[in-house]
Amino acid sequence: MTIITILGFLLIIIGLWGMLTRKHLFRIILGFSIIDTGIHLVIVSLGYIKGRTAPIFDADLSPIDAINRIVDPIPSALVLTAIVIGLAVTALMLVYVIQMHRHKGSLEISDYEELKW
Amino acid sequence: MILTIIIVLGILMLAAAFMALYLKDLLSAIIASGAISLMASVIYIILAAPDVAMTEAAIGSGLTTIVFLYALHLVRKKQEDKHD
Amino acid sequence: MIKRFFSLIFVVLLALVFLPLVTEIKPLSELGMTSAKYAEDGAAELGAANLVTSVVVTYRGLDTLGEVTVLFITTAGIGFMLRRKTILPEKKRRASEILKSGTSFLLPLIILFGVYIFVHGHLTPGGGFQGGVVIASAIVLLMLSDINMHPDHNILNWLESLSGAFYVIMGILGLILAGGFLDNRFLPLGEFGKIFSAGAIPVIYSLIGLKVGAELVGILNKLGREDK
Amino acid sequence: MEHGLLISIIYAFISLSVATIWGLLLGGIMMKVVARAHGRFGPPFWQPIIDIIKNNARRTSISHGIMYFLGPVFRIAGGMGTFLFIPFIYGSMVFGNFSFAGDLFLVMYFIFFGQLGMALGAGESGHPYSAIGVARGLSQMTAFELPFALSIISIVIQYGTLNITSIVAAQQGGILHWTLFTNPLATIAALIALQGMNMHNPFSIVIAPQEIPIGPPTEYHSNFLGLLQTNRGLFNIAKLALFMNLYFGGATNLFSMLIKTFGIYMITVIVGASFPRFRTEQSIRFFLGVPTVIGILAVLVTGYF
Amino acid sequence: MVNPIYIFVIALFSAFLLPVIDKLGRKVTLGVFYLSLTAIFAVTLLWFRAFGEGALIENIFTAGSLPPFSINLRMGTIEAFIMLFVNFGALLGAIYLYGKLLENKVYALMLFLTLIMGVNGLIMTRDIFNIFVFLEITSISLYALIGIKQDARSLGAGFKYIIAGGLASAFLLLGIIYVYRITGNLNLDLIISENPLLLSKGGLIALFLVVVAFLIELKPWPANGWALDVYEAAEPGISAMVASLVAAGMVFVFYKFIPLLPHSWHGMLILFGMLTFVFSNLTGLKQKNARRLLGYSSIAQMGLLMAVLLLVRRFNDAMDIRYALSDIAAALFVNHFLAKAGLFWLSGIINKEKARDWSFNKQPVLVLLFAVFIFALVGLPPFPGFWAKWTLITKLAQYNMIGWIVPIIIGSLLEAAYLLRWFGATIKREQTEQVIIPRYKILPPLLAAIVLVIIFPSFAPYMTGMKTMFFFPLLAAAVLWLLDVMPERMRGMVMILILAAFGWYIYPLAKGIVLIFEFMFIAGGIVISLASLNSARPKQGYWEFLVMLIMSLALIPLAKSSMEFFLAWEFMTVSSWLLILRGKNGEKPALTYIMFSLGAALLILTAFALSFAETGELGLVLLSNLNIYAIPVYILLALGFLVKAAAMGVHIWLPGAYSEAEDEVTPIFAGMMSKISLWGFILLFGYMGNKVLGIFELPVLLGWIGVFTAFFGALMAVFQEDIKYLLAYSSMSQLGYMILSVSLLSHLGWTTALYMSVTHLFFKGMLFLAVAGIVSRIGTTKMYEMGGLIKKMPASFISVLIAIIAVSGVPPLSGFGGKWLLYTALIEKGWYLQAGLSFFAGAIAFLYLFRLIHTIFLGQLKARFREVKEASLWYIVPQFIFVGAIMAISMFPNLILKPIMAAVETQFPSHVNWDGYTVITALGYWNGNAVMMITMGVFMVPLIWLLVRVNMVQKVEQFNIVYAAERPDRPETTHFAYNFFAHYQKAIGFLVKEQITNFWNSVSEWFHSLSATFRHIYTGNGQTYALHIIIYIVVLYSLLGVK
Repeated sequence: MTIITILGFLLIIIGLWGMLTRKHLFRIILGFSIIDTGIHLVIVSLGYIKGRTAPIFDADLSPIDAINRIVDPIPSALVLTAIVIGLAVTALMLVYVIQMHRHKGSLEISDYEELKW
Repeated sequence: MILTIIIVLGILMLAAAFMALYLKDLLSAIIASGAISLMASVIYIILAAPDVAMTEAAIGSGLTTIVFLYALHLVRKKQEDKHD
Repeated sequence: MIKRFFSLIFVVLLALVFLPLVTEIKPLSELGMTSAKYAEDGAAELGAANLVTSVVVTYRGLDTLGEVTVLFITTAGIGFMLRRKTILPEKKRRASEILKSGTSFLLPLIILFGVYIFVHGHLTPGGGFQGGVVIASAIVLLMLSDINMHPDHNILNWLESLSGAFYVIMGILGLILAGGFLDNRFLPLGEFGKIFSAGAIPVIYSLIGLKVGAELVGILNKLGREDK
Repeated sequence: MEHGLLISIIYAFISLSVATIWGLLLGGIMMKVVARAHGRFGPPFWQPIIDIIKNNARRTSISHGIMYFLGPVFRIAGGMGTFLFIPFIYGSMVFGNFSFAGDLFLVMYFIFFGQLGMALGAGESGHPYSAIGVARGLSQMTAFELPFALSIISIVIQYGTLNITSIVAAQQGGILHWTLFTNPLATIAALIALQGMNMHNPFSIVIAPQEIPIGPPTEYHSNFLGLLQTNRGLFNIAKLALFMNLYFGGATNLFSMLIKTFGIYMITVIVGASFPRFRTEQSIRFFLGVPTVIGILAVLVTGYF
Repeated sequence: MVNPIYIFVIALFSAFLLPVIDKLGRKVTLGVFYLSLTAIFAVTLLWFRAFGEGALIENIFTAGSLPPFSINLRMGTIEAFIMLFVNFGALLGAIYLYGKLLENKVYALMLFLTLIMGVNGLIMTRDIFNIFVFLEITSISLYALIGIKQDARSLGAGFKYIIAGGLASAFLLLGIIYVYRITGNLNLDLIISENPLLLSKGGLIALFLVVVAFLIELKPWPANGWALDVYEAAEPGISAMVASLVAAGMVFVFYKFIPLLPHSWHGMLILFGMLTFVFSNLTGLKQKNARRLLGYSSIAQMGLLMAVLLLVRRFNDAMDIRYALSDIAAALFVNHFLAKAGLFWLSGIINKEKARDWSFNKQPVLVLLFAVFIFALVGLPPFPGFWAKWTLITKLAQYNMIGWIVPIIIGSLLEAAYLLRWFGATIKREQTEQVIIPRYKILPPLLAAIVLVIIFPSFAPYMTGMKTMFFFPLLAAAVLWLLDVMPERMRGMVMILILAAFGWYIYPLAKGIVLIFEFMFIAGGIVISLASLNSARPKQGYWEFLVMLIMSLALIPLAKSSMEFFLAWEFMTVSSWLLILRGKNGEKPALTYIMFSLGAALLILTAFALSFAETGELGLVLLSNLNIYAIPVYILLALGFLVKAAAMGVHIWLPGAYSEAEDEVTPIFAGMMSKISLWGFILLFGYMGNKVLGIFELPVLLGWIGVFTAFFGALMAVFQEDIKYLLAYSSMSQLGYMILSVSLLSHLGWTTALYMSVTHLFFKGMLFLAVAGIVSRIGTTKMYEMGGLIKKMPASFISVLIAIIAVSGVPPLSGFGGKWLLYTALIEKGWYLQAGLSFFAGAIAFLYLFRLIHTIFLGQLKARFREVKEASLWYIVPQFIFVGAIMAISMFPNLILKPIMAAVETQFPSHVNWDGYTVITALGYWNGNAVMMITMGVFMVPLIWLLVRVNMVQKVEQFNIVYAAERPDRPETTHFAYNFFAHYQKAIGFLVKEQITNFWNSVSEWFHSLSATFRHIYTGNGQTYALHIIIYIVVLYSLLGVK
């Protein structure tokens, strides 16, 4: 349904806004994870067809008439990978923040500006 | 019926998103972001994508929050050593 | 201050960029070209009940291989970045009573549930990743409850490396014996809906489950140690 | 060359001696006129000849080096060469000189030959005044060469040839055919340039008789000075002959040559006598101002109308 | 053939097992690591060889089903070519990082392997989501690898990189999912075939998101602050990988998406690419940090490569895309790949933060490597970059996209500026401490340089079909470089032998005017380089550059095609620039020289490109039948040659270049190199004759420029205190005469030009050789410090005397011939005012010539030069060869006039006739022989007169002068030399008050300030960079007019 796609895009916008304006490093990473969740929502919502069930064959869903009874499996397959990649990136960013904090002792993005021009 | 659940969940998620960004205390901000993932996995159930729901629940709300908390712990630990 | 103002303007403009995506594209009415084919003869070809799993493991097997590599790199990266000599945390206050007894009761259940998920990956929703994460959360619960208990480092390593290596071997077997790299048909498809069906999918998925579980425990283990 | 080599050398020798004597006499007359202008009698008009004889009769002389020794040789060679390349008297065998070897440009550039030699010799002497004199002389020379070159160019455009004899031929037949009348602008520019060439008063800073002892030739004496003085006479006549041929219709016989050269020389002498002395930069600025404009006008007039 | 999947298998298999193998010790792990990298490289090599033998494109399927339903990889010629370099670079990078990999934990090895796998995957996969996964693998392993160097700067840079990378992949993911939603499948080839589906509103936006994600990964100009920080702060080995491997992967992925892009977008994307190229190079001007400078350069090259990939799409309507693409983009890619990786490795070895602290001129290996990489990047001849720029500009002109040539020229000039400035400064800086080079660290740059040099033959011949003769300069230089072990003088002899053999080789090829130029270059070159044999001190690189210069000069007149001309021209520019750089404080003049020369070279290149556009071939002879582009080509070529001839206005490089170069080299510059511009004009007028622009004819304009150059050159020479500056301005003024006479376009005019150029070679060669001799004895080039040397150095005096008589044009000697021909030609043509001004310039020439000879030889001898000896024979002999030549020409002018007149006859009908020795023209006549005889005669008479009484002459020593009866004590007070023409300065000194130099300085100042303003957009804050990315996306979206 499009309502969920809209919800997804709103989450992306909020995450982006948080990432662009909040100074604290943790908040930036939180913004990132919100963007990721938003994107995953959009992806899955695009695969959904009204009034259809999950693409898993069992007793009452035989493979023969599956074509007009199941939801699109590919988006959920892609999202699986996307979620784990999202986790990977978030974990790495957190480690970077830990190391930066260990070296510079500050958690403000504006303190890491010695590389410029 | 489903539509009302979705709308309610949607509003909750947006609220949680704002809380995650603007709450003073970091710990509760992280919890808020975990909540967003939880509600998102409920929506995935509605969208007939059980695999994704499980993954989102496990990784999104579970693991990401744990990693965040550990990171917070490590950073807090360092700050206390410095102050005292 | 003006940076905040600029951010506001351009985030709104970006939203406008996304607007047509939402308005122009109507919700899906029937399956696309590829998913229609998957729906028709996905089950027949690969014999897996869970269509998503068959897509994830075989049809788009290279993605999942990439996916596992991503997780593998993250563990390596975190281990690499936090490579300071870390000391074991000194005795802090012992875990609360409830946690300890709860863990002793819940632990086997969670592990059993995790194993169930990735063994039945091709039949019921869930699979390697979800199963691995559940097992990892079980181990974390154990670590929290019993502070001085730490998963032995090289068991994790061996587990991780071997499962990764076997996964690649599975791929090569698919290439040599069956149609292409990561093809699951080099093992008999077995009876549809049963545990030993869908060729190599369950084997691959359990290998992934073990690997993901080991990796996530590794990540949490490295994060958990305080450094000097 | 119609007649043999030996004969032409003898002829050249004759015309050279005539020119030198006449040049020296002109120098003496000039000294007489200036003296009269200053209200005194001045030396006899053959005084330059006496000087030369006196200088050459000296028993001792010193030399600062080879170039110093060769300076006067260059100088007199320049004078003689310039003279020999100009047909002295139109139509006469004896005074035809060697004008077959080169045309107007050769003569113009041969003037530099003498200047260069003199400069080198003076430089070798090591005397600072001679070097300063040379610097002044060369600067002035470049300045007055510009109007002179422009007038020469306008004449070449007018007569369409560089051959001096044909230019003189074109001016025969009455006074009105002289370049003075057919191309007055060029003649005026040339005459102003002549004032600089002869280093008469407004532009006499180079030798600067009163100020420092006689500019470049400061260190010269005895027979070196003798050579220089003979050259002053000869070189003077060479220039006058050139001007006579180009602007005043050349000379068909010896007598008209004497009158014309005397007349031209007297213009510069009279102008010189009544002027104070310019500093070098003033003279440079002067030459690059009005005379050059006249020269350019002359070229434009003859060239494009 | 080996299935390319094994690349992934090897990489992953060893990556997974490395932690376990590490238990057996790090040496074993490293063994496995290098083994797997070599295996990957071997697989790619096999494939490349197969494609070499004509194998067809291979599609590799996975998961046993056909593409849309499974992921497929493709292995084509282009993929194999790029993967060959990626894996070769990976192997070298791994060797370079050996030290780091040894001491760090095993994770670094695994990360490196996955990085390589990611890049290979990016290149091969045809599935869009798979591209996203491999992109993530590459980026995440890079994020981690940047963490090798644990300090605040590299962590900050890494974090900014993750933010930007994360944003880019977020947009990519969104784009991919919407492309899938619209086209129904994820396979790139199928999507390309069903393109119309994407043209709907939503489809375009989805495509836009995907493309903009790749653009951000390609580090576009305004939004690439994060990339610069990574290049600056990360470990050099890793930055090398980022700059070469990862960039290669990203560019190729962008190339894969180009067929999808609607044509309306191409223009805008090319513009953005060009903007990145120009502005990154512009900001590079102000860079102090070495690696950040390299970062700017690699971003610029990526921008150019992206623009070229799009431009090349438009070329292909006429030609097979393979040909068009393969030589431009491939050459640019290879050039950038190897050079940039090499430079980053070098920066790792030298390990100095500031570009100013780089100094290693005592270590030839490092110097050579640095030179190879910088020259490749700047696009100088023997390297692929040169061919790429040449083909690119010619193709651009051919498809009349002339507008795009301008940014390419500006960008490459800016890049040349800061790279060559850096090179010059590094080479000239005295080396203080030895740079320790670990064995494994020097190997990768060495291999990269070797491949860079070897690879060019594979591009050159089949593209241009040139005669191999045009590579002789390089060959000769290499031969001489190899003979480094021989003593200096021996190498000098060998060089002269090579020159003679080369001269003999090209003799049959040259006819008419070309023969005269060949005579000047080869004969002049041999005689002048005799003087360089004087000292036995080792001269690093001297002979190589000298032989390269002379041979390239000799080759230019022989060039038949514009390609050959331009190649020889560039060889000449490079070798002359290097010779200037060798001068004691030659750094600054060398930079001005190279900037002007490269500017001129690019003007000429554009002109040839336009002519190629109209005629379709490269032949020089076709210049004559141009009509559409006739005027622009004419003007561009004329401008290029004017800059080379140091005409008024573009002359500021000349004095510095001639005087700072070594004394033995300046005669070659003044005597021969300046004549090449004369040959250019002869070529130009010969083929294109007279062109009219608006109201005035171009040759007349050139004539005026020539006259003004002559006049101002002479005027500036008068006020110089340094001999070499004086002679430099003098040769500039002489060249002005030649330009004037060649632009007369008449038989007499050209004869004058050629006559003057030959005689100018003789006397200018003599003058500079004499000066070299004097300076080698005296040590200073300041004229007022000398004086009275006639007594000590008589031979030099004689040759200088003969020279100044010849230069000033005083009759007996050959100079007068030149002046006479000039004036007759000018007046015949009707250029009267030019004649007047050139006469005035000739007179001024007299001033500085006398000043030269007076201040050095005449006047008072200084005390410290009392026991100075005559200049060494090596200097005197060539001078007296020239003296002999001048005397011969003065005695028998038709020795040289006849051949010149015959040669010029081919171009213009001659109406000059001969009568024995007299040259008779319509205007006047001149009999050189007779003039000489008469002058000799006239000179002998007074000489005999003086010699008769010579015994009475008594020689006196120095201070015996008429000095108001006192004895001057010190020579300094009585030697009048300083500010010799003070009054001249007061009179018309205002004419030469440095206006032109100030103008050019303000131009360079303007560029620097512009660069300073533009670099301030990189504030260093990670969030601002993220904002820049969002702004970039929104702006690109609106500009592309995605409807």
